[in-house]
Formats: sequence, C-alpha cells, structure tokens
Amino acid sequence: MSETATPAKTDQKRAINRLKSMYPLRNIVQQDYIDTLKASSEGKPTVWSMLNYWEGDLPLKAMGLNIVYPENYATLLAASGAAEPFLDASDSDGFPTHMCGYGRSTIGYSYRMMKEHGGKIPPDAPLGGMAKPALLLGSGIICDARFKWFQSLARYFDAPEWCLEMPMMATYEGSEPELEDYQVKFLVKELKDFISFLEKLFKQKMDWAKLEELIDLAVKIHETTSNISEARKAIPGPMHATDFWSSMPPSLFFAGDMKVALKCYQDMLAEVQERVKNKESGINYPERYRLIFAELPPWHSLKFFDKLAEMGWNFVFESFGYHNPKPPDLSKYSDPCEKLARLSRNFMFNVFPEAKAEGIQNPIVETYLKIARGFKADGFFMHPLISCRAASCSLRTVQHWEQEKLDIPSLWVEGDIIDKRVFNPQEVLARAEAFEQTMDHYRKVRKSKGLDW
Amino acid sequence: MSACYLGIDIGAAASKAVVIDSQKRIIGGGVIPSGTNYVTTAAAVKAEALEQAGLQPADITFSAATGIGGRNAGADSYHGVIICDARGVNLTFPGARTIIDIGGQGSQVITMDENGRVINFNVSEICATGSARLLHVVARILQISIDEIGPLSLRATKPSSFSTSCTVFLETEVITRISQGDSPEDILAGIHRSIADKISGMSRGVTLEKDFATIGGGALDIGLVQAIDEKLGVKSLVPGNPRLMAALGAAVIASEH
Amino acid sequence: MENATPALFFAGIDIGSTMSKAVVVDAQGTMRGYVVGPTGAEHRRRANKVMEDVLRTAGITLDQVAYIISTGYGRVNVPFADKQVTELTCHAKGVASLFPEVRTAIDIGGQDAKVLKIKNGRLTDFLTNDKCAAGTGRFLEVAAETLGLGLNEMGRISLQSDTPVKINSLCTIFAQQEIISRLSEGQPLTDILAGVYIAVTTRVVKLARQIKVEPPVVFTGGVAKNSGMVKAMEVVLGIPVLIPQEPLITGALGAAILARDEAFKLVQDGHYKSEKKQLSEAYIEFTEKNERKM
Amino acid sequence: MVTATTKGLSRAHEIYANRGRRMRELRKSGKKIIGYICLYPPVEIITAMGMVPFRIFGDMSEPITAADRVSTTVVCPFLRSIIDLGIKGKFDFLDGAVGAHTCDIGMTTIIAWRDYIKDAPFTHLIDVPHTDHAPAVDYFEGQINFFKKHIEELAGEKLDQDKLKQACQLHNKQRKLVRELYDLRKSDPPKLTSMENLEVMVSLFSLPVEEGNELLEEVIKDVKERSIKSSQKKARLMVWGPVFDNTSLYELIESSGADVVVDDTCVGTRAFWADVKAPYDLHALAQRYLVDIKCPRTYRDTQHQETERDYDKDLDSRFSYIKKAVTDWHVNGVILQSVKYCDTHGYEVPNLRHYLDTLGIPSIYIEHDYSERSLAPIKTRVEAFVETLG
Repeated sequence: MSETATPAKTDQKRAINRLKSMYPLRNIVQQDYIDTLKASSEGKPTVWSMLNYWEGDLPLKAMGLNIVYPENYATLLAASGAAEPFLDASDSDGFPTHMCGYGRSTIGYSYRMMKEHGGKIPPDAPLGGMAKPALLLGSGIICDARFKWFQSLARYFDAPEWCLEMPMMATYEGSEPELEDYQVKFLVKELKDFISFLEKLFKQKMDWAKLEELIDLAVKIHETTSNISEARKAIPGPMHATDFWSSMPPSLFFAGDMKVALKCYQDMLAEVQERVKNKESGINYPERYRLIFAELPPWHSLKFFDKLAEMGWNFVFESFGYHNPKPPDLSKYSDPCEKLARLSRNFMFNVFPEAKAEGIQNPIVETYLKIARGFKADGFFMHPLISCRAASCSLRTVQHWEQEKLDIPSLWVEGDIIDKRVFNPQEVLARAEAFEQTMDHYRKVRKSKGLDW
Repeated sequence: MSACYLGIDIGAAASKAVVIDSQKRIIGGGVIPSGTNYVTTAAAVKAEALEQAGLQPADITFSAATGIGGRNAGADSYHGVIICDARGVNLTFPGARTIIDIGGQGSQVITMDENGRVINFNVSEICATGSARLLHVVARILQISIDEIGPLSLRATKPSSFSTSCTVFLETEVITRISQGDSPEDILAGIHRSIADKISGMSRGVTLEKDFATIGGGALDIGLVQAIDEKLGVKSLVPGNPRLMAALGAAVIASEH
Repeated sequence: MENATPALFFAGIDIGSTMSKAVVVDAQGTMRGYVVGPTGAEHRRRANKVMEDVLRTAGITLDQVAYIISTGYGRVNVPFADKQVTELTCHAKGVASLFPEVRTAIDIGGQDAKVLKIKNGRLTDFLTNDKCAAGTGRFLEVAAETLGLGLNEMGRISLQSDTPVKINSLCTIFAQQEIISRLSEGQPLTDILAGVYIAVTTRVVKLARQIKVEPPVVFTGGVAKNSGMVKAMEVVLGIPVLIPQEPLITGALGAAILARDEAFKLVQDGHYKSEKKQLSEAYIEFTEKNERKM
Repeated sequence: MVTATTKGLSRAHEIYANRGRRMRELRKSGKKIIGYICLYPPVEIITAMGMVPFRIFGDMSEPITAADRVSTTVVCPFLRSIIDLGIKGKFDFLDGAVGAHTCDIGMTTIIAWRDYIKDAPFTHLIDVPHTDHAPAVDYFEGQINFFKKHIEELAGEKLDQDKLKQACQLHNKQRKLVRELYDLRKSDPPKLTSMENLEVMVSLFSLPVEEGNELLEEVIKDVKERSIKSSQKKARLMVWGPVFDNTSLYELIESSGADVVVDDTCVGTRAFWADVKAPYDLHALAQRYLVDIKCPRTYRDTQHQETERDYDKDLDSRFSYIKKAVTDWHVNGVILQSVKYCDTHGYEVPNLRHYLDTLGIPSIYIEHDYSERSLAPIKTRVEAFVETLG
C-alpha cells in the first residue's frame, strides 16, 4: 500500500513505456520550426496559424507556405519551462491574467519581439523561436476567444489577418442532417474567398492538383490515426496519453511533410498492434487502473504522469479535441474546396446521432461516454483550466453523466495548460490513494449493474 | 506486551499524533503547532503521544503518517488525508457515511462504506472559501480569539450576507460590513453561512448519505457546524477531538500491517 | 494658550483596513504630529481615538484644526471630517509633498497594492490590485503566520539569501502550502523568505509595468519598512526606490495637505468660520454619543 | 390591455423590481413567453408569432450555489447566475428559452438548460458565425430561418410576412424611442440618471414591445418636462462592457461625483442602436444582428481582403461609434467594466484603452464577478478616477 502511495524515488526504470514510433513524429514538428526559421532567413514568408481543423492548413501547404502554430509553440514554451517571461509580458501589456495560456504566451511573445527586441526573436525563445508573421490565420473553431487574441496581435504586427469560419457543431440544431449542405455551401464560399486572398497576398496561384493530393494524404493520415485510437482500446492499454500528445501535431495540423508523417503513423499503428498482440502495456508497471484524461494536458508538468504510472495508473485515452474522427468518404465530390469543407466539418458532427439516441444534450459528454465505454475506463482525470472556458465549461457535465450513466468517478484537479503556477502535483498525489478506493468501489458497482468492467 | 500503533498527521497549522492498542483503543494523543521543521515537529508530537500512553518509541509496532508534511514524519508508511479521515471517523462513528472535513488549508467532503473505504470525495477548489483559515483572518480583523467565534456567532440576529466566493474578496467584504456597522456576531454568522454554502456546493457529484460527521479544526466552531447542518438539513456528529481524526485513521491503517 | 488666537492646523485621517493613521500639518504644510494604530472593528471609535491622539502629540486642541479630510477604507466613518478623498489621491499628494519630483509611487497595503503615476504633484493614472492577496501585505502576513515569524524578523532573515527559492503559486493559500513543502524539502528558511518577497514584488511590479514605471519611484505602505521587501523591490524593478521615513502615513499626510488646500479655498470664499463651528459641534456631539454607548 | 396601475418611471421601477410579474399575467391570459439569452436571438420573429420575448438576466444579489454542480467556476458568472436561477426554478413563467452562440458559454448555458432546468420545455440554439463576412451573413440568415421553422412548430402556425414586417417596425419604433430617451442625457446635468435609464431598459426587456413603447412614450414625456439645475458633478462618463443589468454599478459611479451620460453595453445602446432595414425579411434580420450589433463577440473584419493591416485604422473602424458617442454626449471619461472570465471583452480592453488614449479620453478598467458586493472594492477606484478628472 505504502509503496503505491509513495513511489520510490530511487526507481531508475522509465515508468512510461514509450513507443519507439513516437519519436520520429515528435521530431517532425520540432524540425518544422527549424525549417520555417531557415526559410524565413532566406526571405520566405511565415504564416502564423491557429488550430483550424484542416480547412486552413491544407491550402497553405498546397501553396508551399511555411506555417507555425503559436498554440503549439506555447506548449513547447511550457514544456521547456520558458513560459513565464512571456506570460508576464502579456500581463504587463494590460491583458487580463485569466485569459488563455496559449493566448498570453503568444501575445507576450509578440510584445517582447516587437517592443523589447526591435522585431528580433527573443533570445530565450526555445527552438529558435517563430519568425515574424506574413499572415495571421485566425479561427474561432472550438473556442471563441482564439480569434480575439489573434485580432489583438495587430497591436504588434502589420500582417493581415484572416479569420476562418466553421459552423458551430456542438448543438442539436447544428447537427440536423437537412443543414449539412447549407453548412458545406457556407464553408466552400469562405474557402474560395480565403484561397483567392492567399493568391493575392502571396502573389502566386493555388496549386489545385497539389491540394487534391494533400487532401488524399490527410484522409489517409486520419484513417491511420483513428485506427491507432481503435487499437488503443486493448487491455492493457498499449499507448500512454503522453505518447499521443507528443506525436499528434502531424495529424492535428499536418506538421511537416505529410508523406513522411503518414509513414510514421503507419509504423506507429504497427507498433501499437504488435503491443496489443503481446499484451504489452503503455506503462512499465502493472496496469491497475485505466484512466481517461480530460481535456487539455498540463504541458509544464508531463513528467508528473510518470509518478502516476508508477502507481499503475495507465492513461489509455485523452483529449478528444485533439483526435480526428474517421474521415468521411470524399470520393463522390470533385471540388477540392468541398472535399476540404466536408473533411473539416466532419470533426464533430459525427457525434450527434449517438447523442440523440442517448438523450444527451452536450456532444462532448456523449463523446466521452463513448470513449469511456470503448476503453473500459476506471476513472476520469478532469483537468479544468483556470484560463480556458472552452475546454473546461463542459467538464462538470461530463463528470456528472459519466457517474450517472456508467458509474465512473472523476478526479478533479484544477490547473492550466501553460501556467504551472496554478498546478499542485503534491496535492494530486495526496489524493491518489483515496481515488483508488473510489475507483475500486465503482468497479463493484458497475459489476453489480451488469457492466463488464 | 500487546502491539501498539502510531498515527501522525502533520498539517499546515497543527500536527497531531495518536497511539492505539491492538483493540484500536486510543491510549495516547497529542496536538502541537506544526512550526517550520517537520522532522522535529513529528518527533515532538510523537513523544507527547507516547508519553501520554506511557510507552517508549520501541513499543510502536508500526506507524503511519498523513498530512501535508507527513512524508517528513519518519513513519513506516504515508497515506493521503482523505483515506485517513475515513478510517478515523469509521472507527469513531461506525454509522457515519459522509465526512465533512473543514481544515485550515481547505475542506473536503468524503463519502465512505461501512468499512471506512472511500466511495467518493470532493476537495475545495482553488478559489473556494470553504476553509477554516478564513475564520482566523476574520477573527484577527475583529480582534477576538478563535474560541470566541462559535458562541459569539450563535447570538447573531441578522447574519450579514456575503456574495463573493474568493477568500480575499470576502475579507474585504468583511471590512466593508464592519464599516457599515454590522455586529461581529452577524458577520461571523454570515461567514459561517458562506462557508456552509461552499461545502454544500462541494457535494456535487457525491451522493451524501447519513450519518454525517463534521471534523477538522472547523468542527471546533459550533457556529460553523450548526450552519453546515442547517444548510445540508442534517444533524452531524462531532468527535470529542475533531482534529485528531486523520491521525487516528493513520494509526488504524498502521494497525493493519 | 486657550485665549491666544489659535494658529491654523489641518488634519488628515487615513482609516486603513488594518491600520489607522492621522497627521496634523500647519499652514506651511509641515507635519506637526502623527499617530498610527490598529483599525479594529469599530471604525467610528477608532477615528475618534486617532484624532484625539494626534491632537495630543501635536500639542494642539481641536478648535485649532481648521479642516479635516478623511481617507482610506473607513473614510466614510469619520463623521467629524469635512471631506472624504480616496487614498489614491491622498497618497499621490503625500508622496509628492515629500518627493516633489516623484513620477511613480508603489504602495503595498494590508488589503491591496496601488501603483500611482504622478506628474507635477498630481495623480494622472493608477492601478490597484484588490482581487488577489498575492501582491499585498496579506501575502507576507500569511507567510509569517505559516512560519511563526514576526514580519520584521522575516525581512532580516531573508537578507542573508543570495539564492531565493522560486515561489510559483499565484494564490496565497497555495503559496502557503508551497512554502511548507519547500521547507519539508529542506530548503533553507532564508532562501524561502527571499523567495516570498520576490513573489510579492513581482506581482506588484507586473501591475506597475501596465502603466509604465518611470523613475524616481517612491515605495510606501507598511511593508516599505521591511528591509527584505525593499531589497526585493529594487531587485525586481532594477532601479533604486525612495522610501519616506514614515512610509505608513503618506496617505494621511496627503489628506492633511489637501485639507489645508481646501480650507484655504474656503477662506478665500469666506466660508471658513462657519465650517469650523460645524466641525467642532459635530465632534463634541459625536464624542458625547460615544460616551453614552460605553 | 395594460394592467399597469402606475405610469412612466415609477412603472419602470416596479417592473425592474419584479420582472416576472407582468410575464405571469400575460401567460395566464394565454400568451406564450419565450425567454432569450444575450442579444442575438431575433425578437422580431418571437413577436411576429404572437409570443412575448423576455430577455433572461441573472441576479447579482443571489449567491451562486446550485450552478456549482453543473458548471466550473471559471466561466462567465453572469451566465452561471442564469443557470443557478434556472435550477432554483426562478424562470417558471417561461414557455421557451432561446440562446445563441454569442460565446462558448452562452451556448453551453442553453445546453445546460436542456439538461438541468425543468422550466421552458421549448429550447433553441442559434449558431452565430464568428465573422461578418458576406457568406457568414447568408449562413446566419439560414440559422434564423431554422429558428423560425422550429418556433413555427411550437406555435402550430406559419410565420406571416406582414406580421414579421409589423414586428420589425414595432421594434424599430422602440429603438427610435430609446435613442430619443438617450438624447435627453446630452444636457448637463442629464435629465435622466443612469439608474433611471437602466430601469427603463430592463423594463423594455420584460414587456411586450407595444407596452414597452407605451412606457417609453410616458417616460420621455415626463423627463422632457423636468427642469435642469446646474450640475455639481465633476465628470460625464461613458460605461462600456458586457451585460450589466443592475443599477448598483451606476449608483456606485453616480455617488462618486460623476454622471453616467451614455453607455456601450448590451442593456443599453448596443441593444437599440441598430434598426432592421426594409424589406424586413430574414436577410435584413441577419444583417441587423450579425453586422450592425456592435459586440466584441463578432470579428468585424474591417480590413477584409486587404494585404496589409493598419492597427490604428482598424481600431478606428471598430470603435469610431464610441468616438461619436463621446463627442455627442460630451463624455470626459470612460469606465470599461467587464464581468470576470469574459474573454471576448477582455481581449478588447487594451486595444480600446489605446484607442481612447489617442482621443485623449481618460479611461479605467474594472472587473467584477457579477455580484453586487464584489463592486464594493471598486468604489475607491471609481472615486479616484473621478478625482483625476476633476
């Protein structure tokens, strides 16, 4: 008992059994920053883009533009422990401190670049930093505040901004089948305007053939990654959440060369399937509990998951917002913009039929119910963020329905994606043993109710 | 001689120790301020408990520690406060199924089964006011002693209302009330209510079943206990020394080794 | 001296959240006496008390006081005051009277922190932090409570540290826990204390940067007496700060000087006599009421 | 049909104090009451269907307790308050609740409503695009059309074009009257206090449009007859920010030696400045709500399709309406207020303050947690701000 409660510090064995196939994928995004920087030193433009669920990524890549993702860069800032001076700079420029950690990092980065270093990259920026943007590609998808903070960057840069549109998916109304074509029509119009703007801005034509090719690659990548997710349902869980977080950029925003990425994901799928065959776990300790992580991870404290792994806590799935669903069949459409529109729109609409069947109002709840069933979860690790409305506001409801419908308890741990100053690992560890008893209890309850885990 | 077990709880404010015999009877206990050096504090509180029990350190068969500084207590094992609370209360009130622990740092609501194993729990959030330390702050502002708070608050005629949930805001609000001429009685009763509100808010996702036990430093404040009972519509049990429960629970866990 | 025509004096009373201060100045604005004491629960009695005390220390009687301005949290509870002015304006005035060239004033009180931009002795812009205890004197008090130390003691000890421990928590309650776990990790007390001061100052300086810190910077408030705090402030700001001899009373001093300015305006308008009469009556009536209460 | 015993401002005061009363009367008389959250559900359609639109507000004096079980504490306390009141059964007079994706939390409020609030069986959620791009306006028109269909099902009858036209004109009339009322605050001192004004505004959100117009006409008549005495106040202020449905903030400001003469909030000008234009069809509604309402929740792409962005030009095209109000109402200071955790307004603050600086207008930013007493600590700052203006 006491061993599980206080993991021996002397234990040298890596607690998490990392996938070999994860490393090349992690390198892709890091290489991307280096290449982009090099390109900009050769006078090539750099685009700052927000996570846009592919409708923006692919046109930009088809035109051979170099893209960086400040949201992703913020996670690197946090992971390398370099975030604070950037957060403080944002606060000093008058932005409220309860704002998104990604936003505060990027605003702070831009402030320091333009106001403190005369347009040069701050010396303490990891991976060489992000070059000045030639275009700010904003988006309000899954979070309204996002386009607002890209809009605010106009304080520092004279780069033009474009805000991508996406119908709100998280509603019954939005999911009405009769609305699909009208939503797609809207997206197609937007995409055509966007692409013609790109052509005007960068004085080059869109390579439509290339775009088609990339859309096909995107579909293949997403097929592979959703197969990986499927394979992860095995017991013991073959792939730990931290491996997913390190390897997601090439599928989340298609970082790097998509052909290379596809190959890497195919390797990853093979390795995961191999593990499933051999009943090899994602942690180097017996899998005592299967946990789901919701929603965005504490990028500054990922090591913290080793401690939990040592206690036999296997994080078998995580962050639904970072996972692409199985891609739709696009073969019957000819217009690349329409293909793209349907690929992006697919991100969350596919949840609804089930949600309706179950009488659930909130698609995020439904998504997590599906995940919990599929992965036979013992518990949820809820990580509400002090600085993020979008990823936090539904967690209470998720907690409620997981408990209500599946008797799966939640461990509630407040924190932040970037600002480690509000996260207290000691606290969590002090509660871990009690939560194990809670998970034990509800295992019994589920069995008594005829659930099979 | 028969086996003896030691439980130590090094909290943020106070440190407690309990010695039980093989029949799980309390034969010694102690409470001292935590101070800054947990190693020496642990030794001191342990000595106090042993002395009361008339035992030597060597007589202890197994020891367990809990609390924020428990890892420094040099015990044989360490356990989180929540499960220790559960075991301690389970021994004291076998009928209890819900625990409300109002500590100096934060509060927790715990539900457990008949064996004192945790069923579910919730701890106060970053910004919540459900902790007893607010009362210390208020006592300081009102220039009264902690022990006066409870009795005083029971004399309230129209409890002040507080609408904010942040400890600091609430502090400022207390001062505003004072300058508006609210009586200390009413202010304290108002604070008790706002803490009780927070506690009931914390019961989210946890199905509360009786009997209820209120423990922790806050349970020494009858006014607060009453406010919580009213809010939850229950009559909660309060142990003779509510602060000892976690240490007692640790001792019980130790006795199972 | 009762039948000698009384000299004119002016008073400022600052009823803060934890401390009450009173200052008397003469027609030249020179300080003739001041008192400082805990505020406590009953502001009205407190205001009454500090007024009596400051008159005693200044060796004058109330009817020699032409005009009184109250400021601070409890300013509404000084019934014998002729006027109420916010502590922000009063601080600016008080600081400027001591350091005429001041451009930025940083005041850390028990409940809040203020940053004042001052130009030619006038308040031009300001920011306050009353949302979060971190960055106020309360943070230090909590730390002191936690460690069982006196505030000054804490400051002295912290000076011995060259390698402050990083206190990450933004929330006071959590900082307390953090301090404890640092201790249990065996970090030296001196470094932890130094870390505490850095943590508080960083919060305040971040606030200050929002309205751009311009030297000279004056640092006031109870904690400005604290050596550890002052060191931290200069480290974080990167420039030296000026500290009044009595950093606690700048608000009351400013109020007293504003009282003089107001009174002179009244004198010019010829209202002065009646003002003074009302003032004395209000005061007497009030003290009687209080006697009965007790 | 008006059952009012009092008239004008005193009636407004009554309604402000008890918003549900008139709604319950109407419901007894067989009217359907449709509650809506924020400014984006088109009330014209509700009115045209013979139903009564009722703007759902929170309650700053009611501590949020019940909502803790269903929402995290780090979201908009105004919307948390609405959920809290709903769970506590305070909206039992509603037949329906309509929300719009004005922001993420605005959307989840309706979702939570469906899960946790018994009252108002009919709920509908309108998607509002993030931008004012032309395709977005068309898309929003489609959303309004979808809402229309849904509410037609509830009414069991189709929406009549003429009825919609009449409804648009009725609401436009109300907007015109509100602007007239605001004109009466251009004088020094203003003929109407900001508290009185807010009580009238809140009343308009708590009455059928015809009764609201009647009330406005009474109020305007009374107020016009008032005689102006010279002002003792030092400052003429504008209040900016998200929903503020409670007189407490205005009392706080006006008791600090300033007059609040105009506002840019959605319980004031934002709600009434823009009219629906002919031909009063769904497209006109889409234009009015998505493009003409000036709420920071929409990305107003002022330099759309331009390959270079000019910050100051951008600010001017986004905020020039504020400049106009500042001039027309002789404003010499602006109070930016926001409810905690409001991202869309929060990101606006540094930019708007910068813009006001360039106009030489002093400003101050205050943040509250939508509870009356969380305003107390703000008082000193407001007073000091007024002192710097004096």
